[in-house]
Amino acid sequence: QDVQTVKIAHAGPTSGGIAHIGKDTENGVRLALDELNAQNLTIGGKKIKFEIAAEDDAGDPKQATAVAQKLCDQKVAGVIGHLQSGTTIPAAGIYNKCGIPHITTAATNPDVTKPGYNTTYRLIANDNALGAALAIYAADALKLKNVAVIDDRTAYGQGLADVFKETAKQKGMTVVASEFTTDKATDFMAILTNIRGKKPDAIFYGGLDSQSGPMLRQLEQLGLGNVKFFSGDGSCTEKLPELAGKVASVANVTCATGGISVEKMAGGQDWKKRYDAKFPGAFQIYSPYAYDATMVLVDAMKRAGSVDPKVYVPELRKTNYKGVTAQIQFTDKGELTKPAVTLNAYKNNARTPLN
Amino acid sequence: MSTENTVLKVEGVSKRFGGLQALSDVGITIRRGQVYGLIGPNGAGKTTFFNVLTGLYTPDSGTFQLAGQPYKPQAVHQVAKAGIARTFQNIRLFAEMTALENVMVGRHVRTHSGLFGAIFRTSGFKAEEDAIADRAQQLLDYVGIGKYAEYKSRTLSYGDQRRLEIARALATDPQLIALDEPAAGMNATEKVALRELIDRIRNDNRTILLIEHDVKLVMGLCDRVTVLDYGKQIAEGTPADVQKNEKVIEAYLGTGGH
Amino acid sequence: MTQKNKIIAFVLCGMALLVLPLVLQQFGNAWVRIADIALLYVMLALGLNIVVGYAGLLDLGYVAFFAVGAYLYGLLASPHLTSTFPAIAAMFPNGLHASLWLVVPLALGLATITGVLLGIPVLKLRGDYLAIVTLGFGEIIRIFLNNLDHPYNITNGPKGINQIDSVKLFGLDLGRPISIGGFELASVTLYYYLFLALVIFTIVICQRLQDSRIGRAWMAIREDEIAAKAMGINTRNMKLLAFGMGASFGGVSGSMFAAFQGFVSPESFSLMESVMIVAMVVLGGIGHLPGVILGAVLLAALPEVLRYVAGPLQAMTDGRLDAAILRQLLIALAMIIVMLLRPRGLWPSPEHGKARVPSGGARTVMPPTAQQNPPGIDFPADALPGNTERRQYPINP
Amino acid sequence: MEVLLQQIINGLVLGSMYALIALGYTMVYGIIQLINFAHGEVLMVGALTAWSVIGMMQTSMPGAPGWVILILAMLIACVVAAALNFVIEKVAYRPLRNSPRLAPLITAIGMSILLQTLAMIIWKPNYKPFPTLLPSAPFNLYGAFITPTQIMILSVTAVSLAVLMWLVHYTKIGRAMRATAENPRVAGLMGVKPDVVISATFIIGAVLAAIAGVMYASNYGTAQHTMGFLPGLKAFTAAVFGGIGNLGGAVIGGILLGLIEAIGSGYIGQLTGGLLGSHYTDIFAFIVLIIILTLRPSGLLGERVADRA
Amino acid sequence: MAQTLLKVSGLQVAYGGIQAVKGVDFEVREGELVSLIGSNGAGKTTTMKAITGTLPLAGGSIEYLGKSIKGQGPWDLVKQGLAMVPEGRGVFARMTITENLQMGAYIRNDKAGIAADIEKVFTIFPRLRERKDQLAGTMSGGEQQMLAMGRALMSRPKLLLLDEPSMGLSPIMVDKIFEVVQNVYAQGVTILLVEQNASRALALADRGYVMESGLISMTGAGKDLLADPKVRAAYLGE
Ligand SMILES: Nc1ncnc2c1ncn2[C@@H]1O[C@H](COP(=O)(O)OP(=O)(O)OP(=O)(O)O)[C@@H](O)[C@H]1O
Ligand SMILES: Nc1ncnc2c1ncn2[C@@H]1O[C@H](COP(=O)(O)OP(=O)(O)OP(=O)(O)O)[C@@H](O)[C@H]1O
Ligand SMILES: CC(C)C[C@H](N)C(=O)O
Ligand SMILES: [Mg+2]
Ligand SMILES: [Mg+2]
Repeated sequence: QDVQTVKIAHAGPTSGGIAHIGKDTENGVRLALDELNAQNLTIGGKKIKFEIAAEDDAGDPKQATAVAQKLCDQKVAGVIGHLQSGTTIPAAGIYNKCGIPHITTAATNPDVTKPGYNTTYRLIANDNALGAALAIYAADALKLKNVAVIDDRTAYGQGLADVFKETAKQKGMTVVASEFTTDKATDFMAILTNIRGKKPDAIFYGGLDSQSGPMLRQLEQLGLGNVKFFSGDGSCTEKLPELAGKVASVANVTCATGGISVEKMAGGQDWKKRYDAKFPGAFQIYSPYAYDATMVLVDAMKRAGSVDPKVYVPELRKTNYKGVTAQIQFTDKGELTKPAVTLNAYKNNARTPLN
Repeated sequence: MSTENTVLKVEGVSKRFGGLQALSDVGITIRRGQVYGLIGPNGAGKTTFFNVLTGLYTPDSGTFQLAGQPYKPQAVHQVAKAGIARTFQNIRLFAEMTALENVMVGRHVRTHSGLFGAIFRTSGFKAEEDAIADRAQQLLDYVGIGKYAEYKSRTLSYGDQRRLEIARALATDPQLIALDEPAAGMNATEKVALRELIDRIRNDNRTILLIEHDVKLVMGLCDRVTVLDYGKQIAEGTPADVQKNEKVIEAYLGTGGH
Repeated sequence: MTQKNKIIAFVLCGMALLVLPLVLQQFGNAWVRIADIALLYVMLALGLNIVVGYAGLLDLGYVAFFAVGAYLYGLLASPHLTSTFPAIAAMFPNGLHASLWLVVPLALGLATITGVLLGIPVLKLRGDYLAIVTLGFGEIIRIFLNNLDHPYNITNGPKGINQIDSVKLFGLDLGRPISIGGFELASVTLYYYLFLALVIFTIVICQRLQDSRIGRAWMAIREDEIAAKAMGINTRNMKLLAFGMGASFGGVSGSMFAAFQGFVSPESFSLMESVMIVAMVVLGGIGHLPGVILGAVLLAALPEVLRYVAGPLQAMTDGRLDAAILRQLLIALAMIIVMLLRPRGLWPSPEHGKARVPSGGARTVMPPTAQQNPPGIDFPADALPGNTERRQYPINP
Repeated sequence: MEVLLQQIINGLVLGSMYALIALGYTMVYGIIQLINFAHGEVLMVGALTAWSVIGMMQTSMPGAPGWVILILAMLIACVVAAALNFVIEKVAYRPLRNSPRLAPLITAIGMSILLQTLAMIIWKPNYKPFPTLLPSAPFNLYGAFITPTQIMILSVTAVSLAVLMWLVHYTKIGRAMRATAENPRVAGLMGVKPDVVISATFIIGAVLAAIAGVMYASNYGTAQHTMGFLPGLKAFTAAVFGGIGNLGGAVIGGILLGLIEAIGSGYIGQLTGGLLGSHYTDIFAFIVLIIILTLRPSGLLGERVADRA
Repeated sequence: MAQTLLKVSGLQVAYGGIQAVKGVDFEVREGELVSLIGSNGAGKTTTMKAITGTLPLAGGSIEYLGKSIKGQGPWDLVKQGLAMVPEGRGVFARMTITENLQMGAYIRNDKAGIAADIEKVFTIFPRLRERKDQLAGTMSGGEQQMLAMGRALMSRPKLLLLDEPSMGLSPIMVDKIFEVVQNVYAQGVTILLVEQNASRALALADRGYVMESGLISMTGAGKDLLADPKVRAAYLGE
């Protein structure tokens, strides 16, 4: 029996400012492939050995398309990526042309699935779900009235913030201030000072933990230690308290992640242990999704009995897979059917799911 | 000589740098075909006068007439267009361009082809380009450095750089050509050659304004001379008269006997 | 080289360029795509070369013109405007699908105007003051693109504009592969030929400008602005012209980029892009067309080519360095080493003067390239004979 | 009112750090006319070195007072940054002293990428929380808050500037620097060794950058391999703003830029009736820059170069 | 015979492979004034630069105070009493006149002595005193030349190299400069003078050398050279 080598790609920024998040998802894919290889799978009568093709898109749309083209040429069996909406959208078109499926585990902009390609899938809730859930919680459960919104002017942060704003307004809250920063900024004093002047009950931030961490700390410096803080998955990491210097206001944070949190899942704790054993200190946010995405691809291959995208893509659409992150099923646009959203808080500087 | 023959008439020029009155109420009149000398001690304001005349410095006061037409020495490039060309005390050539190209740049004000001509290589453009190159080469030959046409100007020797500056200035078809210390750094023999060149330019019916410290050269070449000291005109007249002027001897010539 | 040899070399070169994508295609479309992008950068570098190389104005915001062209095409050939503005949708019930023949001239015009507008406030500035203002200008454009989704959604903000039409030329959709007699020409290959044509067009224009009254005026300004003025050159207009011409190529290149990618977002127009374009010009050989082209091809293609090389190299480090890091290291080292070895660029302009042959004994020859100086001693580039006192920026701490 | 006061404090603190970085930029520029693109990366290396040192000290000598750790870390960061900048100059800029002006600019860009990549290898790409070593409780100043760290930043800047001004204007080495800046060859004839002076300039610049880096990281609480780029860019802007090559100008430029950013992001909204917001802060800053340079083409304090024709 | 201060033998200097100086021999003895004349581009400045260690030698050797200067930069040589007024003045344009003079005394540490020497320079060139706080860059060509001379004197040199000190000066200033040269010489400073004003330079000189396209073509006592018909034809315009 001969062994067939199958390449599964990871594409994301492994250099530049958010290289750490890109590395994290890459690790997720690596973990999955290692485990799969240990299982000695047979697909379509052949023994399969998986290999990773890891590509860096540097978060740059231009490079992302080059990567996509390269992966098409290489005839990889599937792609996990890309990481950001800005890179995923242009790359999706290229994958679609050459018929290779890709699953993004992080790009949360609703537009990603808008063209309705049968090769594009998303393994997490999109911004619409996350933003809305947070706003509803703020209004209904916490009965907050005035909220200030900050976003980082990325496709992700802005999309999330817009949805939050919209839902908040529908829920009768008042957006007292809209402020903006960038995904490279570290100084938020000026905008926070503005916000302080508006005396909000809560602040919503659309962006990553690399910003929300220092932001929490600076809130404290400005005497805003008692304002509630909301944010999306990009900030909802285990690193957040550390990045915030473990200031008291970490306790004010409520943040949403897609899916159920790793800890709450049946295999979650165990999965995290396996990850940490292999990649100590590297865990950020999306690796469980990348892990699941890999599994979902392989699951489809198994069901189709083929590693040829043309053959297994139809099966991908029919996925019903119990992953670490959720029970995964896709809509005909490639979105999750039941994008679960978990709200989290931080207790003693550890992320804990609410309710 | 009639007033129509006046090429340059400048009156009442003053220029101040902070606390220093570099020029006060200077006026000169130059007639066509003259070599007019501007001399004076170091720091007297000669170069400053050139700079004002050619628009590089804005004067505090003064009226300017070139060939009977008033002109405002404000936009430097318009002064060149109006017909004054100059050389610089510290040579300012286009170092990375060839000698020929340097002179061709000098033709800029007298030529017109634009973007369209350049891109589509119209026949007019080509004709003009040829004319520019021909004229430039002629001028190089004229000042005696024709054989260096293709050399980058920075590779020329000092004396040849001075000549190239003169050729470049001539290329603008000036009414008046102003030379700032063209003989500086030349030995006596080289100065003789320079003197021949300036003479030739004059004989080709051009007007020259000359700053120079070499008294022999000035006295031998100039028709009239103005002497500046501390920004003031202390004497004006023929070289012979000026040379005898007590004030000039004291401030400029020295008693060393020249 | 004789005239005849030159022509032969030229023809061979042309043939090679025409066949290139067909060969590359065999190794994968990714290679052709790399070539396409490289061609776009060649256009950009050639445009910037007019400003930096000819006129000597250091422009660190050049990518702005690229952005202007890209967004213009993006807006006029995508559903974005029709889906956000009902009025526009009403006017164009079939959606906006502006043709290439409209967009390219528009991009050219708009970029030129932008270039001139940028030129106006910076005319008086010299050297690196100019650099920082142009840098600021580039950022201003990017920030506007990133934020003009509010109050009216013009640029769609950080999300960028998607679903941009591919180029359609004489009824041919470059976005789709065509097959001629069973031989398939991939979409990227079709674009290659379009870009190649544009690049050749650009080269011709640059070459012709360079050898004209205008080109000489630019270079005179670069060498000595005061002397240039004294020669009657209207330096203001000439600088504006340089900005405008440079920008126009940027604009056209940008519109092609939008069509090619099908997606534009502000991230593609960051400051680092501008910096890299400057690097292309300088690394190749500033002011010298073949050099600039080489620089652009090299810096545009190198990172992508390294993708293929980095893997094996990585294996040699036992996988300790990952491919992305290795790639960046190599790019950085390449920039440093090339400059150290060839400070005037990889393919600098030849000294157009023939070497000075000592004549008449008394004259000595100046070296063709940078003067050699003793170790450790610095001669400012302008410390030339007869040109002693000209440093542009004396310190004044 | 307290908002304005707070914004002024924010602006001053940010501006002080820009000023420190800009000083290094401007000195290097003044002496070899190089836009040192890698200057921001020196800052980053300084900050990350300090981060490592702090981490090590906190585990090896628990209970040591914060300020002791901070000072030690800062010292080590300065040494590392100085050594680094010294080497960079020697390797990447010195061989190009007689080359066309833009050649070292390209090696500087290469250096910047190289340093970022190396830092990513050494320190991993993730963001690091930078510990607050000074007491974090802010003081209340008429309703505005200022932390001990911020007070430290303001005072360190003031002291650094004073020392530097004195050094450049009233010491022999300062005069040598100015002379070398103008004409290294002639300075050599006076007995000045230009290489030494240039190295000294890079070292001083690096020390200032490292100080700024450590303060930047401890004030905003985070550090990462890309952290140097933006402040570096802003500081370069500030240096030009003030008149490049001019020390006082760099400081004024830096502080003004900080203030413009803080007050700009605070008030653009109000100024434009809510049309524009804090996302236009940079535009605002650049437009102020363009206006000022249009009025004063050599920056605020830059004297018009006496260009004698 | 006085001790040899400077000995140049077989000196060759090249700019990027092209020789500007092609094997020059000459010497300057302690207490002498030696003039070096030659037409534009003959290689005089190049020779001077080689002596101060600013240009590398392509061949030959230079000995100063009996030691080879090989491997020494100008900064080392100044300390040993070698000073030069460079061609084209080379004043520090953005420094004041006083600061320029202080730069001249860079290698010295005696504050009082420096101040006294500055006064001396001011006495020689009163124009400099008038402008002592003006930036040197805004001074006229001639004023800058005076400053450059004064600055070189500030290091109290043993051997002073002057590269065309009279270039661009008014007649009265030329007199002045030559007077100063003579004074300095009289005070025992050894001088190597490069000049285009050959008649005056040779008149002052103990000995002279004539340089032609990178080679020494003639040498002799100043007076003899001045009388030589070839010199008169080539350099004195006769
Ligand atoms: N831009 C300026 N700023 C301040 N002072 C200046 C400026 N330009 C010239 N000066 C001063 O004006 C005076 C006249 O200078 P100018 O250069 O005109 O003299 P000059 O007659 O040409 O002297 P030289 O024969 O030495 O060249 C000098 O004292 C000089 O210092
Ligand atoms: N930096 C340089 N690079 C290349 N060639 C040079 C350089 N400096 C001088 N030369 C050449 O070397 C030769 C000798 O020049 P040098 O300056 O020594 O002459 P000089 O005798 O001092 O002439 P002058 O009387 O004009 O000052 C000249 O041909 C000159 O063009
Ligand atoms: C890495 C993530 C923050 C990416 C983000 N969710 C996006 O859509 O761009
Ligand atoms: Mg003068
Ligand atoms: Mg000389």
